[in-house]
Parts: sequence; structure tokens; C-alpha cells
Amino acid sequence: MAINVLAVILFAIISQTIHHPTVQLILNILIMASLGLGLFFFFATSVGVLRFPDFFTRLHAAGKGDTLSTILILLACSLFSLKSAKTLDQTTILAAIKILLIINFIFIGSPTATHALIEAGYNSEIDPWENNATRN
Amino acid sequence: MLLGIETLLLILVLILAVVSLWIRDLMSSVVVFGAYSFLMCLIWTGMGAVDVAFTEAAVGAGVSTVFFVAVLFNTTRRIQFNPLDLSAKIFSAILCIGTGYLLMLGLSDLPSWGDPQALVNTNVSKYYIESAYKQTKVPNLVTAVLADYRAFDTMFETCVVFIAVLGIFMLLKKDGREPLKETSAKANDNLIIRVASRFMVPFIQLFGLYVVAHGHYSPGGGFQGGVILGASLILVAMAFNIEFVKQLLSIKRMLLLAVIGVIIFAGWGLVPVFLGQSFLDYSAWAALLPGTGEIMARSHSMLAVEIGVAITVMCGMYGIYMSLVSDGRFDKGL
Amino acid sequence: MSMINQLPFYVVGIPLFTALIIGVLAIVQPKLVRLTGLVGIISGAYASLTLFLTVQQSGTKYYTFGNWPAPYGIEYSVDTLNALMILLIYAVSLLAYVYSLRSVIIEIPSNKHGYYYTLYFLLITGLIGITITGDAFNLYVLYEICALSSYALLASGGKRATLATFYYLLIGTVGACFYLIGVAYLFIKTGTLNMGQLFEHIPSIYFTSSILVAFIFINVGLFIKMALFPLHGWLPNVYTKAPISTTCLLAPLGTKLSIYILIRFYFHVFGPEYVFQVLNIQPFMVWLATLAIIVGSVYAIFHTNYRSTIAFIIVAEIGYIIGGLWIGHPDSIAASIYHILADSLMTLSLFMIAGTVLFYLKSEKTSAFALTFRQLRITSISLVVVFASIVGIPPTSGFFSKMYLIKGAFAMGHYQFIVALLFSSLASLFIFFRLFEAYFYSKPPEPAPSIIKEDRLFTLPMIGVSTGIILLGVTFNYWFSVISRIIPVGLR
Amino acid sequence: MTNFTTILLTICIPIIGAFMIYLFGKKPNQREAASFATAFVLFGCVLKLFNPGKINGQTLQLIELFPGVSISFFYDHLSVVFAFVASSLWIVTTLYSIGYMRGTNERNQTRFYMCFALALSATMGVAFSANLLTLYIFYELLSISTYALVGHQQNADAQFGARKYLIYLFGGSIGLALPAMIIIYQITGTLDFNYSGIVPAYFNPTMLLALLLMFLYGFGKAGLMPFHAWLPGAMVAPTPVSSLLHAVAVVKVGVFSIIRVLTGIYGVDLMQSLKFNGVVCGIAAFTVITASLIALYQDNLKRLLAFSTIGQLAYIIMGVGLASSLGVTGGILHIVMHAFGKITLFFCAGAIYVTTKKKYISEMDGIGKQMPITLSAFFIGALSVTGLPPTGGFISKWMMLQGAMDANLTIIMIVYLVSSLLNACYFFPIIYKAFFKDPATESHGIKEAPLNCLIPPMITAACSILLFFNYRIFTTIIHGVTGGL
Repeated sequence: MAINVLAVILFAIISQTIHHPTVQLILNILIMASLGLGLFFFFATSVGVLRFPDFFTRLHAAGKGDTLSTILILLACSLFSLKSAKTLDQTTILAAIKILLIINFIFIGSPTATHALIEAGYNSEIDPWENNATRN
Repeated sequence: MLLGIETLLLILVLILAVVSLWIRDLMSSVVVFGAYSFLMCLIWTGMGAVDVAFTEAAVGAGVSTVFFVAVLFNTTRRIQFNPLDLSAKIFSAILCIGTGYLLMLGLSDLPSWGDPQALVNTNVSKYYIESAYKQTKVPNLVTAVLADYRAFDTMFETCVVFIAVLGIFMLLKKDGREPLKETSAKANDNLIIRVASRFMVPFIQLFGLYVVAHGHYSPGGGFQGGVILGASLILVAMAFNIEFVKQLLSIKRMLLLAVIGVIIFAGWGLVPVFLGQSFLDYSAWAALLPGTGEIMARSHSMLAVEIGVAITVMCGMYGIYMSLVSDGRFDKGL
Repeated sequence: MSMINQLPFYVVGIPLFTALIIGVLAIVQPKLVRLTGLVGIISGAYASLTLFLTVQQSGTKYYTFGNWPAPYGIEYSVDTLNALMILLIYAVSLLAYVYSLRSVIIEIPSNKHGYYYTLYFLLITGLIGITITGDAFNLYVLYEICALSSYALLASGGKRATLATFYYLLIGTVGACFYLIGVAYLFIKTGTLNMGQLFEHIPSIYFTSSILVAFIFINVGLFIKMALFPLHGWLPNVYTKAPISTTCLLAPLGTKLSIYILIRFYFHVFGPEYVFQVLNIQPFMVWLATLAIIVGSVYAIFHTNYRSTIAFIIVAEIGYIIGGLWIGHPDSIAASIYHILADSLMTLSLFMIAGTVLFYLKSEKTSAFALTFRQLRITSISLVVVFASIVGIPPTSGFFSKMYLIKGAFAMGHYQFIVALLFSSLASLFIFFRLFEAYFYSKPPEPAPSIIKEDRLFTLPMIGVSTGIILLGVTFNYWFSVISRIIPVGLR
Repeated sequence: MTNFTTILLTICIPIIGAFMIYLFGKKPNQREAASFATAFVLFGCVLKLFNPGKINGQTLQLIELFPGVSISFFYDHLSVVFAFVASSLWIVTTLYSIGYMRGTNERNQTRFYMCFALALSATMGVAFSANLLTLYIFYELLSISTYALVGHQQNADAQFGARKYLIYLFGGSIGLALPAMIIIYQITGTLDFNYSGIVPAYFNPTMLLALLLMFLYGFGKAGLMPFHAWLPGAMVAPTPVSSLLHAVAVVKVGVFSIIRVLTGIYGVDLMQSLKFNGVVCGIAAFTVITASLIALYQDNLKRLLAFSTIGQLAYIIMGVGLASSLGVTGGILHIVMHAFGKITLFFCAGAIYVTTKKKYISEMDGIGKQMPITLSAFFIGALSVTGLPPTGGFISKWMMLQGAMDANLTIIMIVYLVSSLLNACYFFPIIYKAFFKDPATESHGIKEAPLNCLIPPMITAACSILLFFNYRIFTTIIHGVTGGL
């Protein structure tokens, strides 16, 4: 919940000072950074899913990696929509805040889903990997 | 839409389609099919048909994957697939190649994409573009055409959803004559999932209602909103168990609501007939709704009609899920 | 708008709202279901009769929904052809409904009757919607309603019916999809979905390939749904296993509707010049129809199970109608349209007989018919009448349509079609006498079987259909004059 | 009461009679009385029409079935003669069948009499129909009603006989006659009979020939050679059936329809100009010769009579085929003569079967001594069929011979003579064996057939002799037809 408050304050500051060149510059850097990190984490997740030996480890990678990278990319999108909006009226801010809501939704939903998958795997007795066994 | 992405998506969709047919394990082919629907949704957005993309995402990717999984619980997971003998293979190959060739042949002299002189853009669609907003005050053209100009079609589409629900319900409902076989699914009582879903469901339903109400201004409408509402009920059914959900909305009430949804739509169109106008002519409602001109009467009735659709679709998705998952017994199941 | 020009809506609206009311009553007050159904179907039939008469006097009636002008909204145009078909649909569904009041109690578990009748009336709405609509896409939507409700109704007959209906579902969906692709191509080229406007735009693009592809797709799609010869595999399988109360409604009308759509597209969308002059596939199509008749009759002979024999007779009768249509002579086209009327009544009567024999004597083998002639009075009379009509004995309607088919075929020099017609009449004669000889030359079983008093709800529709078959025949002149007004001037 | 109401009456009376027979189903005597009464009333009506003055050409249109063709009736010379023969012999046959049925105590006799009455109503319908469609309709009804009679015994060989009957007649009529009729309707637009023929001469001759052959073999009841097998097969029926129907009503309907087609549809002059009468006479001649040859070595008496009927029918067709006025008159007269002759022979065969249960000629040595009256009636009948002086058969054959001479078709003359010789060859050995051989098993004393199996053959035998002397009653009427040539 704290992050949301922070984000809303951040958006309020940005919306006031949007036209100042330096703020434009910072926004650009921020968007590029979050996009880059997001894509990097996506890449890491897919490598993890492919490389990890068994069911649980793969899910560990998929669960965490997915959530973080989606949040980062969505953050970038909301900032970008703020930056590129021609007239900064109420609707564009509303659009950015909606993307924040989506971020919240994924923040809650994605880990729960991963937890459900792992619990189901655990209940159906998939044996975890020991260090010398072959991949399964 | 960058050309590159379009072709990339089309190729990916093709691969996914072939893979989902090729895999022998049904569960994974269902997952691949879900992915296929998501990509189709991206292609629709690329082509600018956002409403269709929304529906494809909600129905194609979301709900039908859930239905497939529910069905898999009551049928086998592995395909017992006796390979076709050679003649059947050749025959179907010829059939597919023939249809493909015919489709290609037809393409050769179609008008190019969006070219202004082609009849397809000058004939009916130009009229809609120019006069839809003037006549119905509804910025989202798709909903205007859907709910007013061709409302008769949409009414029958809602009937199709209703028939689907009723058909599945009637066919699967056990009438006590056949012996009941034990279903493999057992309700889960995982606390974390329950808490998370109990937290999320209200927001989902709120979003569903928003989509229904907001159909006039942004992509969405009765159908997509109904699916989201139905999905929320299914989420509750999955998180808790069927008994819990049945207290929320019993099967009899579900069927009743499904019919009432269609009756709202058809009834709304019938009133103008009593007032002497033609069926589904919303301007007749101007007389009944206080203080609305003919044009505003149209947009309000479109909303009413969308609500009817949403109710039927919500009960439809929920009903189908309940029938499939409990194989017609409505007592235990996922 | 006065009552008269609301008629096109009433004809569709009444069964739709009956279905919805029955849907509510099925849950709230199941006892009232049958009564509402009866009231609905009778008022609908009355509306269709007045519609037919008004169309006869004052020509085509138009009705726009949401009073948007034609190409922008959906428009109904009711001329003699669809007024006639609607009258046929109501006649058949009224009789099938009365028959189903008793047969549903026997076949369908009691807690599902309400749902069964809701789907029943939605099917009727779909059937009528298809016949009356003047909009190509609206026709597809109603086709979906028909298809879906018929899948549900057909599959409600137990395990084997469900599997057979699954195959029908697969093939039926392919057919409907082909039809939609065809309409899509037409839409892309002409920008409109209204049949009237399509008719104006199409002549300008006669020689483009997309019109040819659209024609092929629509044709093949409809051939699948009407079970024409090479694509008829699903029909016998489904109609032998499905419950009788459904087949009584679906068998007579299901396949005939697709033929009606074909006629509507040939005459009022593509135009007869395109169909008969631009594409010269007439000999091929007449040969296809001839094959359909011969294969249908041969299979009908080799099957001993009564319902599969009828199914193949239907396949042969479809060959009659398509052959008559494609011969192109005004007599044979009028005869094929007349044969749609005659054949629906015949199929309805055949399935009612199958029903009573199945319910009372519990078997469908030819030996069961030995007992039918001894015990079930009305059933044997209607069996004689219906087979007289199939064979083509004069007073019945089968004779007249066959006569005019042969007349048209001879005028256009399709002799193989005449040979096929005669072969199928003799085949059906053989089938009837196989049943009759089982009775006439068999020793009566020892305890002389008592006459079974058939239920009034079975005998009433049966007598109705048999008199219908004979009446349709005797008043052939009137129907012939009505139908010959349908044939566009180009072919007359 | 105008002539048209009498025509409609002739068709409706047998139906009412059949209904009455059904009502009295349980009480045999009333049933027989009802059957008798119907026969008499029918004969009365036909008699009313039977004077030449009244015959005129107008037609009565009942229902207009489709444009240009309706169910319509009229009566001309040919129909009156045929109706007279059929209705008069029905009275005699009813009397005979009462004796026969009681003698062999057959089962479900009510159905027998009902079908008999329906068959007669259909025959009247054919006689008085004014166009080919009405004729075809009543032709089909006749086949249906007689099917039940042929399969009356309901045992295995009755089934086989009835099935053959069905295949030949329905196969022929639906397979050949129906399309031919429709094609004629397509070419000419109407199906009404008129003497100058309605088929346009310019139509290509091969098609017309094909249509002619379709009609000849379509109307299978006439029993032309390759399509004759149903007639011997139908002998499995009880004798009254084979006597009235298979000697008089059914087979004559076939011949009647063919004459209607030849004179009404084609017209005599078209026949001559396109040389079709040569074709017709050829087929008929072939049938006459082969039928008579097969009849030579038949052992079953009824099968022998069946083959001789096939031969005699071919005579009539040959007569009409000659297209000369005397030939046609002789042909139509032969319908009458052969009817009386052949019915006597069948009555006697039935009487022999009733009394001695003998079917085969080889067993009939010396039967003349036991049943003198029956066998003498048999003798007169045989004379009439072979065409020897004291009986009417002679006159009709004589006229046909003269007709052949007028049309100077010498081959036909030879065929006539040879076949009459053959007729004699297969009839007289029976009579010789019956009277001059002593019976194999010793059975002394006269054991005649029951009375009402005896009177009908005597009546018909007497009639055939009577006809020899005053055949003019018929010829004056027939001249109406041939007058037109």
C-alpha cells in the first residue's frame, strides 16, 4: 500500500512540473531504465524456466521473474503515457493511475497463482531434485 | 501497426495452432490454445478492432481455457487417438488444400486494405461513421452498430448464449437414472488462495460493471462485462467449493436470470411495438422515459439492452462452468 | 404501424417470446409449459396464415427493425416464396408439437421437459427467422440458433444420440462456417449485407474470382447442411438415434431450410443469369442430383431398420429437389419448390409412424410392421398414404411433383434424371411392399393380437398429415399458380 | 338423369356395394345378396348407355388437376362395349363365386367380395375415362385392388404369384407408362383422346416409336410377350378371380388402354404414315405364335387357359393394329367373343376343381363321363375361343381375317390361320381325353359340380352361341368407332 501512496505523490509532482526540461530528461531516463530492467528480468525468467532442473525450481523462477518484470514495464508505460500526453488534463492522469491499479492487481494475483501451482505440485507428490539426479 | 509485428504475430499464431493440435497431452494443448487466443487478441488490436480484441481476450483466452480444464477433470487427460488410416488422411489433406486454394483464389481481387474508393468503405460503413454519433449520441461506433442498428442480430446472439447454457445444462444434468461415477476433483481449502481471491473478487466485479456501463464510450459492453462478472463467480467457485458458490447464486436462479437477461433485451425492443413503432425502435422510449429526446432515448435503451446481455452472459459462463465441472450433479467438483 | 404490417415481426416474435416465457415457466411453474406452447404455436400459425394471404393480395411486404432504412438496419422482405415456406414451417411444427406432447413424456426424463420445450420453440424461431430474413448475416445468426438448439434437442436422447449429434455438430459447424466465409467475401466486394442491395451490386462484378469463390463456399456450406449426396453422411446416423419428438420437427424442416436458402441466393442474390448462364455447371449438378437419388434409394433398400430407411429416402428426396432446381426449366423449378412442401409432410408422417411403432411395439424391424398392420389402425392407414405419395400414386402430392419434374427434365433433355426418378419410385414401392408382405403373408400370432387403441395425441396429427398430403395433391393447380409467380422472369 | 350421372353412377355403385358388403361382413347371405344387387344395378346403368343413338362426344370434367389436364369422363362406342361385357359377366361371376367359395370354403370371403367390387369400379373408370391421366389413375387403382385378390390364399406360392404380379404391373406402369404419358403431355400440352390423334406428325419418329413401345409394354396388363409372365403366375388366385379378372376385366383393361393409345393418342392415319402398325402387328403376331406354342405342352389346366388368353389378347391388338375398318371392328368384337368363351372355360376348370380337386389335364381322363354338363360347356367355350362356326368367336376371327386381307398383310393372315390351328391343337386333346378315354380310377355315377357352379358356365356357353346369330347388336355400335376410319 505504501508504494501506491509514493507513486501517487510522484505523479502529482510530475504533473505540476512536466514542462520543465530537466524533469523531461529525468522521466526519459526513468522510463528507459525501468524498461531495460523489465526486459532483462523477462529474459532471466525465460532462461531460468529453461535451465532449471525440476518443477519447483522452474516455478520459482517463473513466479518471481514474471511479476517483477511486468510491474517494471507497466511502470514505464504509465510514465511514458504521462510524458507523451500533449495536454496534461485529468484524463491522462487517470489513465496513468489505472495502469498503477493494474500493477497492484498483478502484484497480488501473480504470486498467489504461483503458490497455487506449487501447492498442487506438492500435493501430487512431485519429488524435488537432488544434486546428482538427472533432470526431470 | 508495424508490418513486422503483424507478420510475426501471424506466424506465431500459426505455430501455436499447429502445436496445440499436435500435442498428445490434452492439458498442455489447452494451455497452448489459451496462448493462441491471447495472440489472436493482439492481432485484433493491431487491426484496430479493439472491442473484438477485448472479447477474444475475455472469452477466448480466459473463460474457455477454464471450461476446457473443467472438462478435462471429468474426461481422460491422455488422447486415446487411433491414428487415421491413409485414405482418411489423403481425403482430409485434399479437403484442406482445396479450401485453402479457394480462399487464396478469392483474395486475388479483393480491394486493398482500407482503400477509400472500395465499396466496402463507401457503402454502409460510411453512413455509420458519419451519422452514428448524430443519431445516437454514442461515441463508440461499434456499440452503436451492435446495440441499435443491428440490435436484432445481438438479441439473437444473446439467445445463442442462452441456448448454450440451457443445452449443456440439460444434457449433463443427471436425472438419477444412470449410476453416478466418482469425480476425481476435490475441493481445495488452501487459505492463501482463499484470502487472495476474496480480496480480488470485488475489484473484478467492479471492473466488470464498469465495462458494462462504459460500453458507450470505451471498448467493452454487455458481452465483455458479463464475461468478467461470470469469471469472478468462477474464481470464487474455484477458490472455495461449489456448495459455497451455490449459496451465492443457486442453479435454478442462474437459469432464471439467464432467461430474464434475454427477456430484458427482447422486452425492451417489444415495448415500441406496443407503442405502434417497429420492433427494437428505441426512439419510441422517448415517450416513456421522462425528459429524454429521441436521440437520448436511443443511447439510454442501448445501456438497458447491454445490461440484459451482461446478465445473460454472466449466468451463462457461470452455468456452463458449474455443469461442466460437476458433470451435471452440482454437488462436488473443482 | 397497423397490425397488418407488423405481421413479419409477429411471425418471428411469437415463437421467440413463447420460448422465453416457457424458459421462465420451466423453473417457476412447470405445469403451464405445455399450455403456453400450444397457445404460442396456434397464434403463430394464425399470423403466418394472414401473412401468406396478405402477401398474395398486396405483394412483397417490407419490415425494418428499429426503423433504420434498408441497408443500414436489418430488413425483412416477405414475398410469396418465404410466406409459403413460413406457412409450411408452422403447419409442420404445429403437428409435430401436438405429437410431441405425448412422445416427450415417453422419451425425455420429466424434470427436463420445460428446458426441452424452451429449446423446441427457439428452434422454431430460428427456422422461421431464416426463412423470413432479408439480411445475409442475420440469416447466419439464426442459422446458429437453429443449429445449436437442434444439437441440444437431438443429443437429449441418451448416450448414442449424443455421439451421433457430436459428428453432426462438427460437420454442421463446418457448413455454417463455409456459408459465413461466402457471405464475408460478398460483403468485402459489395459493402452491404442486405440481400436486395447485394442483388443490385453483384451483376457489376460477375466475372471476378471472389464472386465465384463466394458462390462455391455458400453452395458447399448449404450442401453440407442439406445432406446432398456426397456430404450426407451425418443424416442417417443422427436421425436413427435421436429422440422421435425432435426428429419429427427437425427432419422435415432442417434440410428443406437449406434448400430454401439456396433458392433465395440463386434467384434473389446471385440472380438466375449468373447461376444458369455464367457458370455452366448445370450438367454436373443434375448428375450430382441423379447420383443422390440413386444412392439414396439403393441404401434405403439395403437397410432393414425402419428409421435408417427413411433417412435414406430423405437423402433421395433432396436429390429430387436439387435436380429439379438445377434443370432450370420453369416446370421443374416449380415442381421442386412444390416438392419441398410435399416432402416435408411426407417426412413428418414417416417419422410419426416410426414413433408410434416404436412406442407401442418397441421395435423397428420389418417384423414389427406385421403387427402394426394388425394392431395399429391409424398408423397403418397413414403408412399406406405416405408411401403412396413417395411412390407417386395419383391422388397424393408426390405424384404431381414427380410428374412435373419429369416434364421439365424431358424438356431440357436430362434423361438420366428421369431414369433416376423412376428407379427411386420403384425402390420405395419395393420398401413398402416388403413391409406389407411381412403382414399379409405371415401367420397371425397365436393369441390373436388385440387392436391397440392409439393415443389421441398421436392419431390426430397423423390424420392431419395424411389429409394434408392428399389435399396438397388435389389442390395442385392452386399451388402451381402460386409458385410459378416466384420464378424470376429470366427463367420463365 | 343425364348420361354423365349414369357414368359417375357406374363408378360409384361398386364402391357403395363394397361398403355394403363390408357392413354385412358377418352375415354371408346378406353379403352375397348385396354383391348380387350391386352387379345388377351396375348392369342396369350400363344398359341405359348401351344404345347407339345416345353416344356423343362431349366430356364431363370433374376436377382440374393441372393446367390442360383434368379428371374427365366421356363415353364412346369402345367404352360402352367394354363396360357392357365387364358388368354383364360380373353378375354371372358373382353367382359362380358364391358356389366356388362355399365349395372350397375359403377364408375371409368379405375381403374377397370387397376387392372384387373395387376392381369392377376401377374397370368402369378405365372404360369411361376421357384422357390418358384418368385412365392411368384407374389403371393403378385396378392393380392395387386386384393385388389383394391374387394373393388371397396368403400362402407361400400366393405370395410369389402376387409379388410377380406386382413387379410386372407396377414396374411396367410406373417405369414405362408414366414417363411416356408425361412426355406426351410435355409435347402436346394435353392428354385428351380424339380420333385424329394428338401427337404432332413432325415430332421425330424415333422418339414416337420409343414412346409407342413404352406404352405397349407399359400397360403390362395386355400381356404382350416379354411382359406376360405375371398372367400364368396369377393363376394361383381362386378361380372366380382368374375367370372374371384374368380373362375379362384386368387383361381387357390392358388391351383397352393400348387401343385408346393407338386410336386416341396416335391416331390411325399417323400409325399408317409412320409404318407403326407394322411394328404393332409384328409384336402381336410374335406373342400369338409363342403363346399358342407354350400352351401346347401345359399340363395345369388353368395355366393352359392363361397362355391361350395371352394369345387371344394379341389377336385383338393385331386386329386393331391392322388399321383397316374391318380389322378394328373384328378386334373389338373379339373382346366380346373371347370374354364369353374364355369365362366359360375358366368356370368349367373351377367346377372340375371344386368337385374332383383335379388341376392337371393328365388326371382328367374320362371326366366327361362323370361331369357331362360341365365338359360340354367346356367344349362350346373351346369352340368359341378357337373360332369355329356355331360360336361367336368365329365371326370376330372372320372379320379380322378380312381386315388383314383389306390391308393386304398376307403374313398376318397366315398368322391368324396358324394360330387358330394351334388353338385347336391344345383344346381338343383335352376334350377327347375327357369323353373317349375311360377314367384311370374306377368312379361310377354322375358326380356333377354344385348347382351354382354349373349354371354360370351354361349361361355363358349359351350366350356365346347366341352371339353367333345376332352379333349385329355390337357391330352397329362398333361401327361408330370404325366409321371414322
